[in-house]
Amino acid sequence: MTAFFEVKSRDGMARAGTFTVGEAVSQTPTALDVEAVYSSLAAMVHANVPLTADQVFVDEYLVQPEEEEVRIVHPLRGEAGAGGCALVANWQTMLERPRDYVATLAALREAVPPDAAWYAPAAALPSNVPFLVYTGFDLFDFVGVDLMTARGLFCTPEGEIPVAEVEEGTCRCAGCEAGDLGLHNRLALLSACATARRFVGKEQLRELVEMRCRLDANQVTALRLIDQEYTMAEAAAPAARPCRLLANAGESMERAEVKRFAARVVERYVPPRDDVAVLLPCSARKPYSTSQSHQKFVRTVDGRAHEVIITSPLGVVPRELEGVYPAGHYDVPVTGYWDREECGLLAGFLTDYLKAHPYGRVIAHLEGGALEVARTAAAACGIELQETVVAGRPTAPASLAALDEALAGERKIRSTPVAGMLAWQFDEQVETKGMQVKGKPWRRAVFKGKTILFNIDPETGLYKPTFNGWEHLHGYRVEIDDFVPRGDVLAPGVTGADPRIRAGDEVLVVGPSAMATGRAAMGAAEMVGARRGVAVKVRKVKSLQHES
Amino acid sequence: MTAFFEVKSRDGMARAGTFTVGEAVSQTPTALDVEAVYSSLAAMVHANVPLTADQVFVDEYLVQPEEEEVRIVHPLRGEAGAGGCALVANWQTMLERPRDYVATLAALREAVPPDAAWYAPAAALPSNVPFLVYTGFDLFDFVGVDLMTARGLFCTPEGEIPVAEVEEGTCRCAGCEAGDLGLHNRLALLSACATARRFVGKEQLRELVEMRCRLDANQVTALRLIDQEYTMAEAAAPAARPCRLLANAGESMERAEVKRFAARVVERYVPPRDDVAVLLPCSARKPYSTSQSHQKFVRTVDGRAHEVIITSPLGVVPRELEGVYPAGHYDVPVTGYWDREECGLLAGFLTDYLKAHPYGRVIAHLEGGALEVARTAAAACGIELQETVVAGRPTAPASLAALDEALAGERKIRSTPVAGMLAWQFDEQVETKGMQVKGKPWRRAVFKGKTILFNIDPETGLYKPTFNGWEHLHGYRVEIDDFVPRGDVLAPGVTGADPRIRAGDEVLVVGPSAMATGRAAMGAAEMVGARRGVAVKVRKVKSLQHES
Amino acid sequence: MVSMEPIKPLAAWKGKDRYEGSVLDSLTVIFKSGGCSYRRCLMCGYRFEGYFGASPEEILAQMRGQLAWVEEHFDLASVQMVKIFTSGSFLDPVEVPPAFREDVCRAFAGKVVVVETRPEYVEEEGTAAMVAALDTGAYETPLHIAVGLETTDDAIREKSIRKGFTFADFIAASRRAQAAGAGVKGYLLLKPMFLTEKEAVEDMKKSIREVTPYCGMISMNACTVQRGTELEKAWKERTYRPPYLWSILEVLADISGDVPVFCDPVGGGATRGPHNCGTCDRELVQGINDFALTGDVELVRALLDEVECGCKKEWEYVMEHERPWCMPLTR
Amino acid sequence: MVSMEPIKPLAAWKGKDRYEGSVLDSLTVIFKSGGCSYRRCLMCGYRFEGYFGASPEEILAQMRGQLAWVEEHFDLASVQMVKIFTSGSFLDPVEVPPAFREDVCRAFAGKVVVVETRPEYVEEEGTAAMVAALDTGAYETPLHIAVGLETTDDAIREKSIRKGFTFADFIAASRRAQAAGAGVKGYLLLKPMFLTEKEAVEDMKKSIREVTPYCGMISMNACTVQRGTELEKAWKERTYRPPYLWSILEVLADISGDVPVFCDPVGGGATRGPHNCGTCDRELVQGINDFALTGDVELVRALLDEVECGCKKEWEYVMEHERPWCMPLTR
Repeated sequence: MTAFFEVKSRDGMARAGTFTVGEAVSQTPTALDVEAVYSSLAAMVHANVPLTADQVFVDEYLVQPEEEEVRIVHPLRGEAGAGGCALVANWQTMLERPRDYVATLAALREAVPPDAAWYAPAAALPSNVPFLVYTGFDLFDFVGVDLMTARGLFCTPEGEIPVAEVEEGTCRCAGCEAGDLGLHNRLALLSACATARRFVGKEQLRELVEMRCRLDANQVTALRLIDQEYTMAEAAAPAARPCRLLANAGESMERAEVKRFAARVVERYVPPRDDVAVLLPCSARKPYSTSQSHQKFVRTVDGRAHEVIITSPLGVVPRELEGVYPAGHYDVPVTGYWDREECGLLAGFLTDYLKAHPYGRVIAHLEGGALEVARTAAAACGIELQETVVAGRPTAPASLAALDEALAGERKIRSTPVAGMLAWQFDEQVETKGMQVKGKPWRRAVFKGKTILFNIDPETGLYKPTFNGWEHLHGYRVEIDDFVPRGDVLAPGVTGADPRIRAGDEVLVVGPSAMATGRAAMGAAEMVGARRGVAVKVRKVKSLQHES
Repeated sequence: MTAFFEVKSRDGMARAGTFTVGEAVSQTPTALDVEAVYSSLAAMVHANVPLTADQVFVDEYLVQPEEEEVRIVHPLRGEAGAGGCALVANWQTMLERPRDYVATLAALREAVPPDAAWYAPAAALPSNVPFLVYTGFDLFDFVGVDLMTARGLFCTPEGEIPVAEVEEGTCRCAGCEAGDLGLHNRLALLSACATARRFVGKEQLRELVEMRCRLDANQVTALRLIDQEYTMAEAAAPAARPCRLLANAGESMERAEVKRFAARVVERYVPPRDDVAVLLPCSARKPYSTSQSHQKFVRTVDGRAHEVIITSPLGVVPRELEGVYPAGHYDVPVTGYWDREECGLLAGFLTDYLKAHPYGRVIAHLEGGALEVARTAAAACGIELQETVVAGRPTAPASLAALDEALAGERKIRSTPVAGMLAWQFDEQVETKGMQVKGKPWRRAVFKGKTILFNIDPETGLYKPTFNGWEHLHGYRVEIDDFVPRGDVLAPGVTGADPRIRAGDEVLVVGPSAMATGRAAMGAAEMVGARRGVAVKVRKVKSLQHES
Repeated sequence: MVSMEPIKPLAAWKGKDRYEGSVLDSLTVIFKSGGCSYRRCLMCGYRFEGYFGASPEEILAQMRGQLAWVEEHFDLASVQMVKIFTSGSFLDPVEVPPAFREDVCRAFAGKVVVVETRPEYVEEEGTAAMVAALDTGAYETPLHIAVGLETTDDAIREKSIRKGFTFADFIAASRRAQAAGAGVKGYLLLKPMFLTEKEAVEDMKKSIREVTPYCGMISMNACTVQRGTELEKAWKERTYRPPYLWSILEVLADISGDVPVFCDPVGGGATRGPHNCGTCDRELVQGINDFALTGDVELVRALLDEVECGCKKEWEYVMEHERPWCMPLTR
Repeated sequence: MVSMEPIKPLAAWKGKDRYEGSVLDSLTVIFKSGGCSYRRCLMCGYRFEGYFGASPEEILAQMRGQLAWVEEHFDLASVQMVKIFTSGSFLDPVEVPPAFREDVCRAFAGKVVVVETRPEYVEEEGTAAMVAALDTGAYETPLHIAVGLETTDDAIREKSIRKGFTFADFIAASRRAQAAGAGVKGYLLLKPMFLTEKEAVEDMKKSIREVTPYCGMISMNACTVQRGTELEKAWKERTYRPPYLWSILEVLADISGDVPVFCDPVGGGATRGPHNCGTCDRELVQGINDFALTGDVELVRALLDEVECGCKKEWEYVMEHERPWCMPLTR
């Protein structure tokens, strides 16, 4: 049967999409009877090739099913057909081997084109399907749950339990109502898939997985190892999310977005002044400057120092970046205690920052864990820290007075956030003289004179360059063939892309016949490698066609 | 209506039991229509007393429903009737205030007798009920979910979502099949209660909560704060569990059982020799000495040093204690990385240990995080560490040879684990000369001559004293009235208990007419305070009755 | 005599008020006074406003200055009604020097004047003097004494408001005022602390019925959360939720009889004021304001019956299921 | 001549074997030899056993010492059958010096002797000499040549075992042996690597059918995971699961025809050997052992049909649904 897969949205490595078989459209990720879709799979005999097989064995023995729409892929042999299904054979053997799971996944992501539906056979259970989805799988089958049925095990999101241990009334699904364990198990899997889809849709699958992994040491290990594979994780992490980043687990500190933010603050961003910095505590309210405490800080500092917020999990947030994702979009459980790992990571971020951006003076208007972090970083950098908080209360009048006094005589500089934001977002030092931020809170923009250069996305804080704005920037280009886009730019039309582009980034589409402003729907590698799907959501098109 | 509550089993602060109303027996924790049980509740008017009210207000305005079986309790006024229901009025107002939640809970646990069913009105949702159960609540109602129904919200374990965002097929419960959101929400709550019950039954509710808290910063915060309330948490933590301790989250390090194990190793335990200690790495297999690596270590050490295992999350496990819960019963995700908080806590444990038990020499046969921990602790104690692992591989022949060489000339001492175990378990230094461990792995016992003093529980590793064994011990007594127990000892018969007793501890029951060996079914405070329930599961009874 | 330099009062604004079937242009003035002598009410945000510790002469001078400011800033000729508040009781001679009453009567003679006070300060002689000073024949009852009874239920008034007087005190004061020729206006409070939504609504309905015989006008205030109050502490601790706008409609729709009931939903739609879900708040606040000028109960009933909003079911659920031992159910 | 000091062989044990309708007392000896010349089989645990690098004389002396040990430790008079293995091929002259064959024939003349070898070492002349040396008239066929064919499917044999010869090679060897008057015993391997449970069972059924014309005896070995093998690596990587005991029963129950099929479920019930769930393993292993002595297929069918265990449904599921691209489904 001919089946057709289309990615509709992304959340890190995870995708939501549709898998169409004839008339039937399934929302992915989902479980279905894949053998019914690709009947030639059932006809394969003596064709086993383990994921751990070597190149010689793979070359000799990896055979393909008759139907070309489905391809068996292997870390040593990618080949997935466009529109079809990449069958990662024997993936279920990886579930208890987290180190191999992650290493093999990384190899597969290099080898397998991004536009096929990734199918993990015999692997999915309600207890692991969020994790499988998190690692990029779109399709599952009922083999795992049916096997549990054969074993008399009752599937739940928390694991598989002997059906005898299940109290009546635990589940009131159609299967349980009918006393049909097999139906219960299949419905439980479909329900788990639906939950995963919902979280992919909200772009909060990471949060779901940080929850759902928790009863399985293998999932926890794999989650941690994936975070260590920063290149793979970062390439998939979007520029921004439409939701809060809930940093509710230790692992949240290791999210690619957190590390990327910290890396950009060190590597891309340049502070607007280098004479004096004030390190400030964060606030629950975001952006910080809307909080009562920060209004006091801003009034006290009064432009006489560069304001830099020390926060967990992001580390260092210069005032200019406080509105951009994820600086303006995270929540943490507040116990008042920063643990040693937290302090250690954050001190590392701050050390890197202070080494990359040396200031004449650094004032720590901090207390508690943040002060510890600042002291550790200052010691690592060999700089002297001036502390201005009295009795551990940064907003107390005595503390504010000490801060005011510490800043006596410093130069007042009123700078806009534009240069900092452009450096952070586009990796470029732009001459911003004459650029000004104006507009109501929900419709702010960067003007030069009367010309709008950058609209500021009120949700994400990202700058959205107009054609005029792009004239100040040189990167983040997507190159297309010789056509004028009507609507969005599709992946096949893309001939090249700045490798720094991530899903959600603002990009300038350039081709022989047209330019367009827009937002990347996929990362650079994917838009170059994919043969289908929207690459750039176009905002405005400018035709460059000459009269012929 | 007359309702009757009985606790059947415990898991930390959580309990599983039965709530009997007339003929109907409900397994708790559960949700039911509490107003239908206690009709006088609905008749209360103008009777609100917030949990934050002060003593004057409480004294003046706290009124009780007509039915005496249900009592409204308050942190400033306990009073719960035996067999009945302790209604913690307005508990739902605490859900978003984790600091007050924990402080109020601690106050309530001091004020409210343990034998009533704890009822949290209007609070339970599928997303928070595991946490409510974890904090000791037994009864819930449908007010919370019905309110969500009124709001058009669909309840899931991951939170409440607008019903419009719920894809068809997400849930196939009787409510969803009938298009009845209200029924779905109620069934979802009952199902969440059943899941919580199941984990209480397995004594793994902590693990469930470490999972299920994860999407709610308030639950995460409260969980962490409860762990900081060590006195409350430790009093409820059992001596041993029938399951593995899954240390899959950062919070697992903070479990009362982990801290208690570490505290006992420092405060109760005394090493069998003080000349030389070898610090060894842990193994995935438990007890460690059954692993291949430890068989090599044991052969190499050959009795020439005291073997002490450095492990996460427990810290320090002297060889003699390797079989006892939780040393022989924990699992962790293995990434090879010990984070700074882990290293910091463990180094603290080891520092305390080495200060309490100074050795002439300390050899660190360790690598990685464990070696870091040992170095930190050695530095804190001002002792010199001799390191014997070559190239980071403790089981490599070169490493074993170095260890062997380091121990050359040390005295061989063959000591039994008995003294160490008795000190750890019963807080007592016992003269163990002549005591020997014998028997098959699944039926080992401590003999003196032909007399069995302690049977060793093959599941938990705890020592179970016989009457002969108790003659060597002075604590862990439960005092009873003047009767001869037939079957188990019930709480009303208990007149006193060693305050160190925890649920699951081995105890000696003593009274004017009888002695009995047995295992505590509840902690000391509860067996003294409760008016119902089994206090001690009796193994053997000895009547002391004189001929009259 | 001390200076008469104009001083801005705590607040002063013009508006419209329904009075005996027609709509009058009104002026509301909140004078800063010597401060409330009682100041124990749980929800009162003005407890610490006032020239505490000042001499009667100083207070008088300050208040005269405020009156001068009012005369300077408003065209009093266009005003038919004046509503006078202090942070306590206008008729408390310690709080408001009696000489100031005369100034006020002089300034506002010929208009309908409403002054607010606790009942213990209403005495017949002084009231009669004010009536006489105000009366130009323009209105049958030129003076109305407004008293914050809040509820006719003495137990609720004591527990939830800590008001310190009884309904009987109010009735007695009402009789004294009427004997002096003044009208009486009763202030009632919808949803003080410690009441469920339904208890609050029922208390209000009952209070309106019970107070009617003793009042010419009734003003229902929906409780709002003011800074620095006990109520604010409760609200922050999530043990208090202001009333739903639906509850205001429910009360107003229940009105029968001849005494006019007013309701100005101050802070309506804000989280600290009476509010619904945020979607329907504007429309309902507007309707309640319209009612204040028209007294059209049918309008209120139409809003209650016909406005469709998701939060109405929530309100209905809360009305039915909130209990003293599980409240508030919502925020 | 070198020393004849007795040396313990790799293993030697007594047992019972069914042979032509009756049960013989048998002796099994595994001699340490010069070592397998081929040693590429994926599941073989003996690949590195042997006196590698020793001279033929040394090998001969060592093996004679082992034979002396056997003669010293067993009452050979009570033994009717001797089964001889090396870590390779008994008939490989490099591995086992031909002179040792003569010693063996002398020692075991008058008994039924089975020697294992790869097919390329079976040649008619030498075999006939051994037959002659063993023959005392006690048994019609005193010598049986056992060959590890493993499967009749050349593709499976190459991919899954890497055995390095073909079914045709086996047939040819079989013909040579028979021409020399020896019997032929075929070893078949149930579930080598890379086969699903069902592929393995079907391959075994087919192999038994196909090999029958060329064998007097068939021995089915259920695959076990031996240390240091490629198979062990796969097993640890969870890409290999040994066969279910149910699968052994399934194959045995399918037997028809006259050639006796034996199966000794070595390691049965262990995770490294053929196993079920742990609950029913003992009973089934016992049944399979009983079958080896009785050849009673009905017994096997009864076990397969009548033993109730939770894992039978699992096995049935695995048989039906395991695929080359999702295997193994269980551990």
